[in-house]
Amino acid sequence: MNGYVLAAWLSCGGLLTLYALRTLRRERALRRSLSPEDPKWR
Amino acid sequence: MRSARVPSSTRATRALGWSALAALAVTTWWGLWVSPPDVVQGQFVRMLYVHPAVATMCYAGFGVCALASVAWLWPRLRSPRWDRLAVAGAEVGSVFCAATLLTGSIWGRASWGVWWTWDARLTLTAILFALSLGYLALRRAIDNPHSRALVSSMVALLMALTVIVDHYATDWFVTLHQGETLLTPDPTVHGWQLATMLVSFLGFGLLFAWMVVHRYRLEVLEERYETEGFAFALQARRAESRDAGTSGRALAPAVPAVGTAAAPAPLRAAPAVEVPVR
Amino acid sequence: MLLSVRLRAVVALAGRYPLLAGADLDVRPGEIVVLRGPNGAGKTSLLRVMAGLVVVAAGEATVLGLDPMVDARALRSQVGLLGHRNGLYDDLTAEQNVLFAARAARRPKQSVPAALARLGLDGRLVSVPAAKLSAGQRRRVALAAMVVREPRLWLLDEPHAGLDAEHRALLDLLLREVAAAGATVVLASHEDGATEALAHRAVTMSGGMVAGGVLDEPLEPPAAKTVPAAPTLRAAPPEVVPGVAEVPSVA
Amino acid sequence: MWRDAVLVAGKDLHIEGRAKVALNQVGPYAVVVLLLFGFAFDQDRPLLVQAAPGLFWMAVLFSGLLAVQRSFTLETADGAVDGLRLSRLEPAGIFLGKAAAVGAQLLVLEALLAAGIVVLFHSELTGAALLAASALVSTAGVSAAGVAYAALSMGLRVRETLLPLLLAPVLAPIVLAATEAWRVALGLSSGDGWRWLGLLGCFAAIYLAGGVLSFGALMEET
Repeated sequence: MNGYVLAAWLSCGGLLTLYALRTLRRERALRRSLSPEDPKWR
Repeated sequence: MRSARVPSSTRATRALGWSALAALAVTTWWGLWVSPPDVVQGQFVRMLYVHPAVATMCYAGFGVCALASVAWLWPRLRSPRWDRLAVAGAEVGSVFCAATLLTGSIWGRASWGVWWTWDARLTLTAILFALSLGYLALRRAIDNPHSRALVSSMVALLMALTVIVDHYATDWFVTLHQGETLLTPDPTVHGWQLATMLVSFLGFGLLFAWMVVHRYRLEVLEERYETEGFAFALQARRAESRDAGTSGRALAPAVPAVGTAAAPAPLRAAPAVEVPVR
Repeated sequence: MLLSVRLRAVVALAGRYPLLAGADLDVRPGEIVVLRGPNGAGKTSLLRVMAGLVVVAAGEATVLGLDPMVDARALRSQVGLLGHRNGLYDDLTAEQNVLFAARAARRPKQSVPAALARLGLDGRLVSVPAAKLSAGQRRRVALAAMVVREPRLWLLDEPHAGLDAEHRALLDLLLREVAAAGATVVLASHEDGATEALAHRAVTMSGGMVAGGVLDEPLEPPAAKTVPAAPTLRAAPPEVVPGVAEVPSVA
Repeated sequence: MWRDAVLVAGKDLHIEGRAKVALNQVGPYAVVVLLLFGFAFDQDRPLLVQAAPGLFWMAVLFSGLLAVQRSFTLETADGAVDGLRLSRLEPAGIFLGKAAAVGAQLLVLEALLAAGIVVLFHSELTGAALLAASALVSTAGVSAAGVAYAALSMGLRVRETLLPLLLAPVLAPIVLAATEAWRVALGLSSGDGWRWLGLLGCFAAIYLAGGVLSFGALMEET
């Protein structure tokens, strides 16, 4: 396994995971502070 | 490689999330272990399973943003949906753009020995990344939802035009980047490598879709947060005038239904407690 | 006679903060209305909504027979707005500022000297760069720029601020003359004294809402109704007096 | 529309004539930027000659940013923007007027900077036709994009820092193409300079058309 290959995969995977988690965290934070009305995804 | 559990409320996005994870797992497994090293590039070929897919998703993101902006600008089609889709596409696109630059420069370091080359395709992606940062910064700077949507859709169109013209400009620029390996008529990639590459496109494509859906939903929630916050602020403002006790006649303020929100639901603890991280 | 301004439950936003939280107001052509109220009551926002510069988030607004949200550009060219700031170019002289305002409003250049004289700006003052003028003089140059544009709706935010007694009288005379000529004047002001004598009607604003703004006159008066005499200079037209009486003195 | 453009351009240039900001501040600033570039390359003559077009256009980009910011502080300083919004001037006319004023000032600066690179970087100005043509077209592009984005960020809270961030990537292709065209003109690189001029024309057309169509909305209060 080559160092560069690992670096590329890890950095790319890490970046995307971080962004996904950030979006989910913000979504959960918003949903908790809104009233419990069922969200209709238009 | 991705341990994120994918909680989401509706069945469809959960399915989308899990299938994205599955496809990416297969891509990782095939890409790193199963497929043979390339006769020319040796181990570096494994980056082939990340970089092109991520780059394609980057352009897909800005494509979604440009199309949604056109739809928003079209008088008949205008609706907040397009604006939310535009920002979702742009933000996810800029993340993939960052990933593209990252993997691209690592690949450059590996095969050409230098982190950054003034290669046509890299310059174009860098300009696109800078434009997207400008777009996102601009959206954060404008409060009024209507003019924010209007201004950002115009900027998005300008971005798309600039990218298209850049594309031809960079063709005359000396390019070290080897041509489209996959789309060329006789692909120089075959067997395991081709299979892994296709799976990588599938995996990152599903991930891209999943991210856009969630980012879109985040925008919907944010808008509802704004509307509820507004109703809260409206009541506070009205109380201000009643406390001042200025008017002889009782003011009969019919609470106007503002924008899309139905009558604002009863508010629990002051929403300001959980200010969303912008 | 048609109302020149009719606002019903108008809501205007600055981001999420409601500048106006349901304002109602009626103004008739030829009438001078003064808006009173504490800072932050929404007076400036109300003027800007009537000028078609601020988005009406909710409620109905009809100004000079036009809807500010639909035909804003047509409305704006008939409106004159004097905000807290004068809107002058510091490097241009008083005359050049007014000249630019005239040509921008497609008015003849010849009306510029008359407008300047009307505000007591003549002789040396005319060719002094705006930057070197005093606050009162700048105010008068801004007013001259408005005179030269001949708007049908005059919106003034604290017009008397910075003017000495002599020029306040000049301003009052100007506003009365303009109102008598059929234009509509709405001004926001803190000084009760100055505007007491001038205004036909006073309304109070607080918390983004207006008290006593609504006239019981329907928007479309039946044709048979005779056109009420144009409000004479000082004597408040009889049917308006009850409105004024209703407004309690501001604590 | 054209009459409005002439009126607005006349007004801006008149103010510039009286205040002389471009001449007294932006001009010297641009020359200092050139000097700094010179120091950065510490008298490595052949490299300086090679880099002269690029440095020239970077200096133009920076001074263009300043000229555009100056052009809109005129309007926002005392709230003259409301006057423009309430006037009968067509937004497209205002846009073309302001762009023309900024463009004129930039052309004067470019002449100054051209003298600068001849003196400081010892480059001889050959191929004058291509030089002038590409300078003219790229100045149109820079001022069009500059004025459009400045109007867009006029009402915003963070406009001083947002404008450069928004404008730099938009102007990057213009600076790139102009540099290439100048390198060909100065004989520093082979290739067809006129094709770069075509590309410059493309960008200038996009930004001018974009500005004319969208300026009404851009001037609205955000």
